[in-house]
Amino acid sequence: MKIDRRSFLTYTTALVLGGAAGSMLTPAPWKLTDDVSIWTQNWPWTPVPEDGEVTYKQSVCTLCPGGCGINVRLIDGRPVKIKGLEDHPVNKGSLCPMGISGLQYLYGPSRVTSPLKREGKRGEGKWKKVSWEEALGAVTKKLAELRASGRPQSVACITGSDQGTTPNLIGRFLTAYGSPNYIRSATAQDAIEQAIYLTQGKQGTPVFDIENADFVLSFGSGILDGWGSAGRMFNLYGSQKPAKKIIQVEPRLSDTAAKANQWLGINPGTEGALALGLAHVIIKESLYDRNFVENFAFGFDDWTDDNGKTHDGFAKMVKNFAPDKVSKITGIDKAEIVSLARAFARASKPIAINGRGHGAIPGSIDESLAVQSLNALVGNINKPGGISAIPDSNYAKWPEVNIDEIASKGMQQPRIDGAGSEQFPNTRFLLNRLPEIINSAKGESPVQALLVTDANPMYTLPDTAATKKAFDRIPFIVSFSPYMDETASHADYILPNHSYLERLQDVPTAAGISRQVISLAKPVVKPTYETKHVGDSFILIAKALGGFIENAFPWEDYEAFLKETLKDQWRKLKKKGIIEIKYDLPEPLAFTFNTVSTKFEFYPTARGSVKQKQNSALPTYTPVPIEGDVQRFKLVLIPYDSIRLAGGAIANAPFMTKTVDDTVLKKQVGLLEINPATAKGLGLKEGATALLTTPKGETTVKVHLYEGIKPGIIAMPRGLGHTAYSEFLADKGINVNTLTGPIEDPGSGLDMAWGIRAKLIRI
Amino acid sequence: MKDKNAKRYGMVIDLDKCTGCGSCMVGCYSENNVPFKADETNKLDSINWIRVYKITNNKTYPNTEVCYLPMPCMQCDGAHEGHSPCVSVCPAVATDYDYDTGIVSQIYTRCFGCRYCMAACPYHARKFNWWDPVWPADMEKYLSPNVSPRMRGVVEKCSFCFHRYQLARDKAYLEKREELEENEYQTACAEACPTGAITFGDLNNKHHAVYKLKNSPRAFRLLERLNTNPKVYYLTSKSWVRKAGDNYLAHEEPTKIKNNIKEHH
Amino acid sequence: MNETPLIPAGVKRCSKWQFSLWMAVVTAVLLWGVYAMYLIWYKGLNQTNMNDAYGFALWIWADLAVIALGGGAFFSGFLTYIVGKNELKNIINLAVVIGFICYSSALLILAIDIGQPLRGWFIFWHANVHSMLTEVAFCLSCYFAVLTIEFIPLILENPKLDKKPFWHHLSHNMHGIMAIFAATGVFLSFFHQGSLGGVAGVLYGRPFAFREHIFIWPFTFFLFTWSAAAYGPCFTILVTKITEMITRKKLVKDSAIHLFAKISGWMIITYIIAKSIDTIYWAFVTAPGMGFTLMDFYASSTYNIGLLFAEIVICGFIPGLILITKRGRENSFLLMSAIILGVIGVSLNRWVMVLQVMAVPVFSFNEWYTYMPSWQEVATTVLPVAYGLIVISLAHRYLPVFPQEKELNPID
Amino acid sequence: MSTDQNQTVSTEAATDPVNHEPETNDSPPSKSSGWAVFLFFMIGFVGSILSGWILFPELLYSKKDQPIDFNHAVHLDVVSDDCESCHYFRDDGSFAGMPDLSSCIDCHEEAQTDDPEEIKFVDEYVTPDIEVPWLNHSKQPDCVFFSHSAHVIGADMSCESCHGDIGTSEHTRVYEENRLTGYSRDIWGYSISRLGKPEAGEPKPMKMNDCAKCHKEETGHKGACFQCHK
Repeated sequence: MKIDRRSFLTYTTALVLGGAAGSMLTPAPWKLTDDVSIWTQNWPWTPVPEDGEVTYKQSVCTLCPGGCGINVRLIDGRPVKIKGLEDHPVNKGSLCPMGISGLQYLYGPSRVTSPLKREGKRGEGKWKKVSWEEALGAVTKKLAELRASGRPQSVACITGSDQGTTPNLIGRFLTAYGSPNYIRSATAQDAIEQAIYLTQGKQGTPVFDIENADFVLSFGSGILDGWGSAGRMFNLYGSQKPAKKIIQVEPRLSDTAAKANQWLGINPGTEGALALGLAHVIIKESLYDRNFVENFAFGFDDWTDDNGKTHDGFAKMVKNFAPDKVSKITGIDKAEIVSLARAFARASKPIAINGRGHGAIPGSIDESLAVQSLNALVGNINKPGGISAIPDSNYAKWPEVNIDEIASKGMQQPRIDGAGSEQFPNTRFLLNRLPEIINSAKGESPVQALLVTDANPMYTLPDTAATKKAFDRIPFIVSFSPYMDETASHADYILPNHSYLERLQDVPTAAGISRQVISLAKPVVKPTYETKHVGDSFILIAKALGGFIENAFPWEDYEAFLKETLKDQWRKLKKKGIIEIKYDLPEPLAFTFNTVSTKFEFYPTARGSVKQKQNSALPTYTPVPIEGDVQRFKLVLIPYDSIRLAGGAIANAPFMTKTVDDTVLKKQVGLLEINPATAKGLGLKEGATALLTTPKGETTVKVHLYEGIKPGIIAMPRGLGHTAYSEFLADKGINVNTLTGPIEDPGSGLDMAWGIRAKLIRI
Repeated sequence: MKDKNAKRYGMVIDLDKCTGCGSCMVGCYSENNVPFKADETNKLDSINWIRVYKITNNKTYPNTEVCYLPMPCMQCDGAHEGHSPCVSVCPAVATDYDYDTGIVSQIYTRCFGCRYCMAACPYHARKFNWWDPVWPADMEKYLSPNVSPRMRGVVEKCSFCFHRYQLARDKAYLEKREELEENEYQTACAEACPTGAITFGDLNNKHHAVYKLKNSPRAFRLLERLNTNPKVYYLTSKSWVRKAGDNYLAHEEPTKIKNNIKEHH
Repeated sequence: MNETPLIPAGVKRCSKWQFSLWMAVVTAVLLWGVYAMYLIWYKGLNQTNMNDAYGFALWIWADLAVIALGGGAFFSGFLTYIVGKNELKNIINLAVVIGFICYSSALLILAIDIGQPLRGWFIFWHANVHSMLTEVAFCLSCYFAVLTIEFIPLILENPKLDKKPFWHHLSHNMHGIMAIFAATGVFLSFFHQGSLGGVAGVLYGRPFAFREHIFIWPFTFFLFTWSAAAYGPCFTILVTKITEMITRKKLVKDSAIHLFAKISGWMIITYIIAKSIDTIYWAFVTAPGMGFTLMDFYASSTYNIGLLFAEIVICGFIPGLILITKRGRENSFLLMSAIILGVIGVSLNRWVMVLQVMAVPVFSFNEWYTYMPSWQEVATTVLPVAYGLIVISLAHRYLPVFPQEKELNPID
Repeated sequence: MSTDQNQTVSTEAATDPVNHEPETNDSPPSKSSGWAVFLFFMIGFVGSILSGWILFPELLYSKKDQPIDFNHAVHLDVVSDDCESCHYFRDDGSFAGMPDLSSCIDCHEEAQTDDPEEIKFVDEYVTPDIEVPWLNHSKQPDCVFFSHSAHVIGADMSCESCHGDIGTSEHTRVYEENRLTGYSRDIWGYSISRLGKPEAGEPKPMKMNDCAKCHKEETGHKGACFQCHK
């Protein structure tokens, strides 16, 4: 057998053919075909979750102040699902999308996984991982320096809440350190609290007993868009009797407006006028609660003060708000106003509430007072189904702080934000004023070191550019955020807190609920990363600072502090997760008030400074001026809130962003809502790109034509346009705060802006 | 194949109660290991087992009305039970009709991604895995072992949280019970809905809430005229919503249209 | 290498260099397609612009279209071997080559189109007999095997192979039994052409696609088979004419062409009448029963009523009438116009039965769905065209595809 | 190659190719003889059959030992007389599967014998509190929901009916893993051809066909997909 090239080919072919034929008679090709397909069913890059034993842990959601109970499902200790806690008094099992997305706040690319020190320029995103010792040491050193130079008051701390032990621990720290500048982010709750204080003389958490009301008149409150404790509001809506009526007054057909029995499209910012107009009709037609008004209220009729000077009463003042006039101001039909007033007054338990959208912006005090007056007219104060206030939780007990001389001097300095000053005596925190004060300060910034926890002012404050400018003037910024948010990304040091599912925290009653409930948020999982409870960080800093400050913190850690704070209630709270302090309405004394007149004050005498300026403390309606020249900016931009977008300190989880409609966000561009008639005038079609300009800034948007918005008004959601976090959130749409600015309420100093003038040009 | 004890699980969604909050979607994502991408704004490549549509009555301001319409898989029975639009077209039996529960399955490891079922489904309930699923930065840790994550190249859809039925059955076996209680098997969306707009149960069981609700005068189903015979019912008190749920000629009134398909029992 | 022995006897072919250049150009296009195919297999179907609303798109259209165009193979086989139109033997070789190209392309496209190519065999192993797609896959594969068998004798007629007694005898014997394969192919084709029509027609959730049924088969089942038989020959004739144009030779006698064209014409006319009846019944009975008017389906600017007019009148009645009249089909301009319109018509029909089905919104509150293929989809759709050109070029160069070539082009 | 006007012309006699009887003498003499071709064919044929049946299974599976050579017989004898004392059902009806350390620790806080495997178990796992990474021969793919309670309680099946006589084994078996799929060989079954039945006492193959076959026999139908898939 001679082998040359040709026969070699032939033999090889024969060999291969024989091999092929033979292999067909073996399992190999068939098994391989099957196994290859099984390989595709088991690709190593597609995860296989580990199975194990199912357990549940109960806790409280602290992603917002709502305080809803959660039930976390775990597999071998690994949390896999969050649902509402069925028997929690706040939410009764209902939970908002953010709460359900909770596990995406536990893991994910936005988490800060260890202490970080800034390397590059601020906001550049260059960080160096440092040890806790180094990070705490650096902060301690800076704080010690400022104290040594006699300026402890130049340290400010911005927090998300002033209720509960963690904020109190931080407050205690600042007191011992010597700074009065504990600044809490403001919400609509501040304005409502102040209105309740001015009318009822009560300092406390407002209660809206919607559970027992049968007619809810909402002046723009997004009760189904995330206002209050979202879980509670949804649960109420779902379980309400059909007899309950919801009337939504709002320029835009929001989710709440869509579900309301009636939607009244109003000119934005004129809600106060409507409230007074309704009062006009109610008084004119004598539909008000005579018993309450005559026996338990002050300032309804004209009255004479100690000096013999006669003042107009509320009834006289609202004579100026006849339906005709109010119709012109609000854009609501006269007949609608009259019939609404009658329906409200004739309902057995009507309640009027305010605070636009989620309640991110406090709004004008006059407006809140007008709404409170409306509630008083129907006598629905301190009654089931009405409005009241419960005292701030006072369960926290700890030893007095002894402070040294430096601290004492520092504490005597006026607050940088002007809250509590003669100008704004009834306001406790004015974060909105801070950027302007820092920016206009001559010489160095009054804030030399800023500590930020549970807040993201670089994102949430209106006029982002001014905020950034102010922050750039602060030499030292420390963030305690567990996430790389906008403020954290502009900090010098990040001392990451545990995420909410990893940390222990007491959660006091949320606004609106008529029961005093203290819940305990318990860690459902051990900390995943090198993070530290913010309370522990402060205790460690205090100990490192030494002296009186150290002495103010005799506790080993936050848990010890919490235990001692709660004393005998600790065991019960730890066991049950909730303590409920029964808050019984003082029935026989329901209509006693702590005001000067001991009555409900239609004429809020405590409104000192305003009285001098306006000659009357009555909540009259003066249009809230908004920024921008009418000629140049023909449209009005209003921010709106959506339950699918978190506009606050904690941003959207990827799951929430995934639910956002393509009429709100398309690729990376945000959509602006505009009435088709207005759009037509501007030559804009659905999805068209346009340049949106306001006095504060400009941005490129797409337009979404929506019949549910008043012509001439354009709306954009809060919660988009993040610049930090991760690719799942950053650079999507525009942060509406970059286009708006704060407007100071002359009475309270709080931000009362509801919109801004704008123009839209097709590009 | 059909057992005399067979169930016909179904859902009743009260559109008057739905506020469009999206909790059902998020509840579903977290229950069913639904992946997410950086950009989910193209709703045609975004995996949603239940999607809430926002529909309007097309009237001008201020007479505009909005209704939210959550749409899971309708688990269609078809003209005769088991003849769901998608089941009959799947060339590889990757989707089948379970006669014991009335649930239309989707088996990701059998599916080879021809997408014929997607073409067949008028509700767009079926979603394709155009991408490999990725859970970044430890997010894999929150995945549930009760639902297998899907690989790229296959179709997925709402399963009425069938794994919960499996788990509930496990418990029933242990306790030597034949039947499940109504609350033992509930879908994640029904559980997540904070206003209780979604009711789930056995449509054939007189004691289940869905039985009564589906016979409400407010009840209707989507695209009934196509004879898909869905097991998801909707309740509305608004005539325009009912009309938007199907197609009608100019002279037709929804309530007067007789359906030639009767639901199965 | 001297390739003379490879070239059939008595015919002229272009120079090796000319041929190589042509092949290089086409191969470049082919490689572009292969690269796109690689991307799709490696990275997945996210490389396409398909989406959840367009699960079926360009590729499924291409599949349906090439199979309809390849329908000349089974129909010419039917006419030649079963009806006995011997004249068509002069064109049947080309019909078989085109069929082979079309069916292999269809299989390749299907392999690209599925999300999990490595599980593709499930369609056979785990077959669901109720699915039209299962029927398509089985018949397509079987008929492709038949076409391969029909192609083999032609390959064996290559002079070099023909010299070997084994291959020669094999070829000879295969010719003998070709009628059986042709008959099998015809049988298979009737089914799978129909089941491709059934793919759309059974979608009762899609009012645009759904048609009434005869037993288990929707009307589209019959219309697809009919239209493939009617329009397939148009494509065979078109390819013949193009080949003649490029080679600047007459390859098939007019008598064969005219006969084929005439039969095609009568098939088109009868098909389009049936199609019209189907359309009228659908527009006035089926669709209104589901709450749709005809114009609801043509309410978009892309998919307007003009498409229906184009399909039925311009690409239906007009080519049909041209081809059934003697003067029409014997006028070369009219013949060319008719076969081109025919090819467009059947492609258009397949397009609307895939793409428009996806585009039409079923919910009153949904918009029309739009779709534009990605370059990867286009490239992989062009790939079979390049592949087809290569196969036809090679076949023409080395195989006696046109039996009448020598007679019509005697070498001096 | 001819050069006339860019045209390649075959100069051979133009005859009908079908009827032309080829002149075999013209072709170059074939140097490959028939029997040699056949021999090579058979070498390929037999070689691939042998490698497909013998070599292929060897290559397809990797072999691993269990971390501890566990003695089921001793445990069954000493601890309890049924499997469920270690492989128990949880209260929610789910099956716990492989016991974790907490089940072992009562007896094995310290080594009870001088068995080197026990000592290794105590030293390497119990003392440092590390779970034993047992290799599960019966682990089903992720897409499978297998209900032990449906089979063991519902259908009153014994453990042995699927798992074989593992309870009486004194040593652990070698774990064989399919290199492509990552699954235990037990799922497919030990016979590479899947012909024949497993010996008494051997674990049953657990591929879907095996499940379906038994379901068909026992319940009359194969069952719906969702009966066992998730």
